[in-house]
Amino acid sequence: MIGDASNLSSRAIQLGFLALLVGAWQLLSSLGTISPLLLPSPDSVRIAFVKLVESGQFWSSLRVTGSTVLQAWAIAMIAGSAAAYAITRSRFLVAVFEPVIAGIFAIPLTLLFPLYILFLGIGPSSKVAYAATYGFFPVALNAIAGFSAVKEHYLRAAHSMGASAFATFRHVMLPASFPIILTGIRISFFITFASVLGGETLSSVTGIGKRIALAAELMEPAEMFAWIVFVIVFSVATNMVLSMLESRASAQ
Amino acid sequence: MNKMTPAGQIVSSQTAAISIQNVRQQYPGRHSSAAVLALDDISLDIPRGEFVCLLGPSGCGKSTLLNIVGGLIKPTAGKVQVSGRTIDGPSPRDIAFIFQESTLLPWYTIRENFHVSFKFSRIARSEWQSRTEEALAAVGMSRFIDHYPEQLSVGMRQRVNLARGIALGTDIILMDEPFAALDEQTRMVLGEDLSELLAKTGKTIVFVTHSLAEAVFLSDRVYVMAARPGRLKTIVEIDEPHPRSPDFMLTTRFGDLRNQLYGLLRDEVREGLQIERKSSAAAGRT
Amino acid sequence: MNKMTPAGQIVSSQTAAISIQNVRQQYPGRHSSAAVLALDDISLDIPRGEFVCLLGPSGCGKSTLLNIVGGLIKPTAGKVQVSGRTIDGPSPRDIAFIFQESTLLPWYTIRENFHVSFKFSRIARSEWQSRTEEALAAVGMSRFIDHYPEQLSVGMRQRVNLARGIALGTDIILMDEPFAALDEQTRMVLGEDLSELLAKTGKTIVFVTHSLAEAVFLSDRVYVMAARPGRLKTIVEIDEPHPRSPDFMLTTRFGDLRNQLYGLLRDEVREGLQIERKSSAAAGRT
Amino acid sequence: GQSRTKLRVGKAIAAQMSFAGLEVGQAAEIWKEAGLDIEIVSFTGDARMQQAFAAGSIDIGLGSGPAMGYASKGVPAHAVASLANRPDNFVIAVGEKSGVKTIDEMKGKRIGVTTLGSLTEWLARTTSARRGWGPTGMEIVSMGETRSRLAALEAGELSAIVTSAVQAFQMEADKKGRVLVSFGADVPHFHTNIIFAHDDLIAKRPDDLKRFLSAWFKTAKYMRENKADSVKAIARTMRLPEEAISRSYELELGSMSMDGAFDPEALKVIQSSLKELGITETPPPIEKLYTPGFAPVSSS
Amino acid sequence: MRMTTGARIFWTRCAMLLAALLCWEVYARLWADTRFVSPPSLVLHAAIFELFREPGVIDALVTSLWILFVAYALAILFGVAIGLAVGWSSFGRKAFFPVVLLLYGIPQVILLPLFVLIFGIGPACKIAFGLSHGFFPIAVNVISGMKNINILYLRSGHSLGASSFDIARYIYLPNMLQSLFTGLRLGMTLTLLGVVLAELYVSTQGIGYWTKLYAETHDPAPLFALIAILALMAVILNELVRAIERRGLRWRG
Ligand SMILES: Nc1ncnc2c1ncn2[C@@H]1O[C@H](COP(=O)(O)OP(=O)(O)OP(=O)(O)O)[C@@H](O)[C@H]1O
Ligand SMILES: Nc1ncnc2c1ncn2[C@@H]1O[C@H](COP(=O)(O)OP(=O)(O)OP(=O)(O)O)[C@@H](O)[C@H]1O
Ligand SMILES: [Mg+2]
Ligand SMILES: [Mg+2]
Repeated sequence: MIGDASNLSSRAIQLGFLALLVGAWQLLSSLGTISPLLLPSPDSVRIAFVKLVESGQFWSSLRVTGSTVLQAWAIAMIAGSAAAYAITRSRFLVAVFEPVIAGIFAIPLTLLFPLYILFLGIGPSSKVAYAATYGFFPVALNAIAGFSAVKEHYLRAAHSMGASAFATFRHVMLPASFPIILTGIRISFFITFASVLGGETLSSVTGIGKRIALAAELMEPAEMFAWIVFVIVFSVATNMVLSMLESRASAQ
Repeated sequence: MNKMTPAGQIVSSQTAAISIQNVRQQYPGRHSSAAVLALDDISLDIPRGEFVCLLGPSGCGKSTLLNIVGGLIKPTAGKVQVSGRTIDGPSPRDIAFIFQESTLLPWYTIRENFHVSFKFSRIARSEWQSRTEEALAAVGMSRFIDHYPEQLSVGMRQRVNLARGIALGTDIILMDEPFAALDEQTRMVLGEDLSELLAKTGKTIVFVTHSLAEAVFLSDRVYVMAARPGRLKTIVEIDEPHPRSPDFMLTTRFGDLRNQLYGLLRDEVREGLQIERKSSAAAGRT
Repeated sequence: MNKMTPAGQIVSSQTAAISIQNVRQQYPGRHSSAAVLALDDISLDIPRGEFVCLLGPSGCGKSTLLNIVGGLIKPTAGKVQVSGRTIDGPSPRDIAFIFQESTLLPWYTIRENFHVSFKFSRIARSEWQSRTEEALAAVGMSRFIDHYPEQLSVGMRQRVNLARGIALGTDIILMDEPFAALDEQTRMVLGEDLSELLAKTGKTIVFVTHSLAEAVFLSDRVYVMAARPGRLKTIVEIDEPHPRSPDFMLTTRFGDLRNQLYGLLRDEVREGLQIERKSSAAAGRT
Repeated sequence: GQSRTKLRVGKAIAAQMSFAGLEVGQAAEIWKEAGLDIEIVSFTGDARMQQAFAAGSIDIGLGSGPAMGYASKGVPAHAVASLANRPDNFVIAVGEKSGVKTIDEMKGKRIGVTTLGSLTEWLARTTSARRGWGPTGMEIVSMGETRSRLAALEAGELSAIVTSAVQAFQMEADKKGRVLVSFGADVPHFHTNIIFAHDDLIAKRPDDLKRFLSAWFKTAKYMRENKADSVKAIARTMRLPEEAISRSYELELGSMSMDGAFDPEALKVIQSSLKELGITETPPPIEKLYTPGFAPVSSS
Repeated sequence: MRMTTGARIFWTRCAMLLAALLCWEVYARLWADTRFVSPPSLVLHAAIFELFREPGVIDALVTSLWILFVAYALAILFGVAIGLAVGWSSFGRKAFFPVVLLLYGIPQVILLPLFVLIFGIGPACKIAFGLSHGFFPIAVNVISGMKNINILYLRSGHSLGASSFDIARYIYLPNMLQSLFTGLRLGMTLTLLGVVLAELYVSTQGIGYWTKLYAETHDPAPLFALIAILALMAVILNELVRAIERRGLRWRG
């Protein structure tokens, strides 16, 4: 009952915000102070979007980019949490490695992108590797923070019951640090996605990033924004799935 | 079994379920001066099938000792043997541990908490459901099986915690003040249950409590501890067969034993508090 | 003051420090069927300057009631007045709240915990140091002023928690089982302190306990609660001036009062547990 | 001293030799003499620079010929003078590993260009078309900056790249590739590079624009006449060895316009190329491509 | 002599760094294509003899450093403030967290021209763009860090009459220190990334300009040196933040 009311009003707030955003956009572009080359009107974007959807040609780009993102993200998640798990086995390792990981992440990897091409070519694999590298760090750093914040108390109890390492991980460490790890996974998603798009922009033959770059280079802002709509829809959908998992995990 | 022994006695280790030998525990502080000597050279043997209580003033090291017996803390010195084997970590097949503070996992319901514990302890899945239900019924918590720990009162959580520990079905159960948050009546009922359990199954139970009556009513022996540093002061023997009926509490022997324990602890606690008050008042003045 | 009143009586609200009027509290469950009615239409007045105890079986809603009085939970129905003002949130200037579970912040030392509390309560900085030291000395914890809460035993934490609440110096103190983790001797010493404090300063103290002896020894009246749903059962009056000496405990009146309370609670608790056991055993069989 | 007129001048890409005239002019104090204070802003391609025009962030831009088409998309900037004509300074270079020996073997192979819609893409398409393979006879892949293109070449993903002569000579020096053809012969009439000006500048401050153009062509003349000093300045600007600059210097200066005059033939080629590149759907009329009246400039 | 833990950690890290550099040196000298990979020794050489001799580069680095600093400070300010505001109540989380995630989902690079339009091509644009990158990880981490709070601490704070600021400062912040600082670390790097991207997009004489120039040459040493210096700047800011964190986490012993 109470939950429903707050659910409704939070949905209302979200819709209101969306309306505000589009309204502001509409207002800005109808005022004419901003060149439509930089900010096309919502209507032109809508038309371009419909055209894209109707032509069906978005499908192959979406598939390439989607699968690249998902692969890179999966690698980032697995490698990141595995590394974090291994490191948080001892305080000493955390003290040694956490700053190292943070330090490596500080390197503007984007400037080293050509190396990925050199080793992996211009196909999706270079983008997967590049985006997975970027996506690894938020998962690892957040998981380290999450794992080391698990209350000693619960670990001790599990230990006293003879829990295996895996069972302890699955039933204690993971749920205890879940919000923080999930945050890492979320950030990782955004970074991975942005990196894939960036990588495709820099060099590739297909993908949404390529399409966006092409539209930008040909000065077709409406088409470019239409592609961005795909990006946003994809990321909102992914985040909704994550939120669902999250509320399932902390069902109450 | 040779009963009535002085402090620090050695029961033949054949019969001892738990044998604690010269255990010392020092907790490091931030500076070496702030280090706390929690236990100083404790030796005691707990015979198999007995119900023993640890009694002592707050902070004397009871939980520390229990943690060491459970293999959760490695003592600074000394060793512990359980059924003849030296302990070097938890031995979940032999020992169940009921912690002083609730260790129910907040992200699981009571039912799930039980199941996870059973999973941890490698208990066959087919038994999970029945064990959970029985254990909860025994502490009057069946209705709350699908609640989350945070939806329970503190005392209810403590009962669940207790039920879960017992449900593991180990031979030795270590309980750290399992009744602290319960009313006297509930304590009594649950205490009788424990007494019955002991009589029926021959389990070994080590029980920390602050209630003298409880100690007398439940245990075969009471280990009285002294503080600063924690050490064994005396052992008081309660020679009364299990299961015990509430009538035992009305006997003069019960009263005498309770008073004996009271006397053993009273001065120490009172002095400890008083001394500190005075010395700190003095320090405040300078 | 008109003493010796039936349950639910209304003391003239001029003199009442706390007036609880028709309070009901329902906790929502995941399904509406799992909702718990924790308190059902409770009304009672607590006169200024009195020491009152709340007594009742585990889970009967004592903490819930205290939380409502403290303004920390908004009741489903009914209202609470403190010094004549209707409560709509915490009133930290009038009321100090000592929680059942330690609320010491783990990231601060004991000293810092005190200071943060004082800061929250807007107590002048110049008093922080002396108040901290005095309060800790009173519970025998001076030595641990620079320790972190996790370096203390459970009982020690509870003493610090208690000391911190009292150090705030409010007129009303709500205490939720402040002695639960303490040994009987320490309880007694600290209880005498409270009794003295009351006599000297005329504070109003509401105290939840599970110990009948404690309730009789400390309070001017004992509110006995019944469970499922939580409601007020009786009020027992203890007509003995503060501060009380330990000798009070040796009088027959003390024993009688204690036994009266025991009788009031006994059947209810026992039945509650027993009924559930039977019904669940029956359910298990079907 | 007296206050100088500020102009923000964009370069479509940072490292191009003909654009380095801006720095040479600075080194030789030609801008200062003309009373101009120029701020150099570099971009990563024509499209980006045109966006900056749209955002009003720059007054003048040095870009490629095909970028003239953006004006018809609504970018408030127009070509005002030619900067370089015949694309003698652009080449197709093949990687050492590709095994390609002649241009004819390039049919159906992958060739790397900077960005789609850019000069380099157009050159690749034109070459293909001239060979009778149609505009897509080679598979064109956009690769952004030089390092990416070189990396793809090295990884064997590309057979060849379209690049500047300077870069190609450097590749030869590194023994990593060699020049296959230069575009000069294929496209005799062309405006490789163009000077653009923001419409506001054209309309409101034509005198400032004229002053800039005249100083630019003075610089061009200076570059032609003072090879040694110019090479030094360019090498410093582009961080390349002086030998590499020196080697392509004649080529580059040969294509540089000395007066900015538009060539009707070249305009026609560009006009038709816009559609091929996909920049516009229908070729805009030639008059819309540029703003007359500023070039030719006599560099006295 | 027995080393303290601190010393052991330090030397282990040094040893690892040294080993990594050594491997890289060997690889770069024996197998790598020198147009893409430079051995660290040459990078060091380039840093000392090329970069630091070039006043333009030093100016650009100094400018970038303070741009980074300002952008990062703003990212922390906004990230923590908005994170606290959104995470304060479960309703706030439910209503506004999806909004934050929606905004995070918009690829910022694509909006760069709008940033240029609004903020011009000067430092303001780079600060804003860096901020837009650094803000989100901080805010998101703050929001999730607040979720892990023990309600009792909040109740206790309220019962003592703590102000909202008090609650944020003495209860929420210390409780979520670890996830907050993880957010700050991620935010640091992403702020730097934002600044670099903005610099690459439009560069006057900043690091973006130099990066592009060095990228076009066939000798990666100065480019690597530049990247290393950028990373070093980020690491130093990071470690500054870590010093604060360590103070805050003393209680974990
Ligand atoms: N947050 C909550 N959500 C749902 N139910 C709750 C919540 N807190 C308490 N309850 C329920 O309310 C009832 C009363 O709880 P309360 O904590 O007030 O009991 P209590 O009298 O303090 O018990 P104890 O002596 O064990 O501390 C219990 O049945 C409990 O399950
Ligand atoms: N993790 C720790 N770090 C430092 N000192 C500790 C730690 N745990 C306990 N101590 C110290 O050891 C002593 C004994 O603590 P312990 O918890 O064993 O007492 P206890 O007898 O169980 O007390 P209580 O009855 O209050 O639970 C105390 O002085 C306490 O301060
Ligand atoms: Mg203890
Ligand atoms: Mg309670």
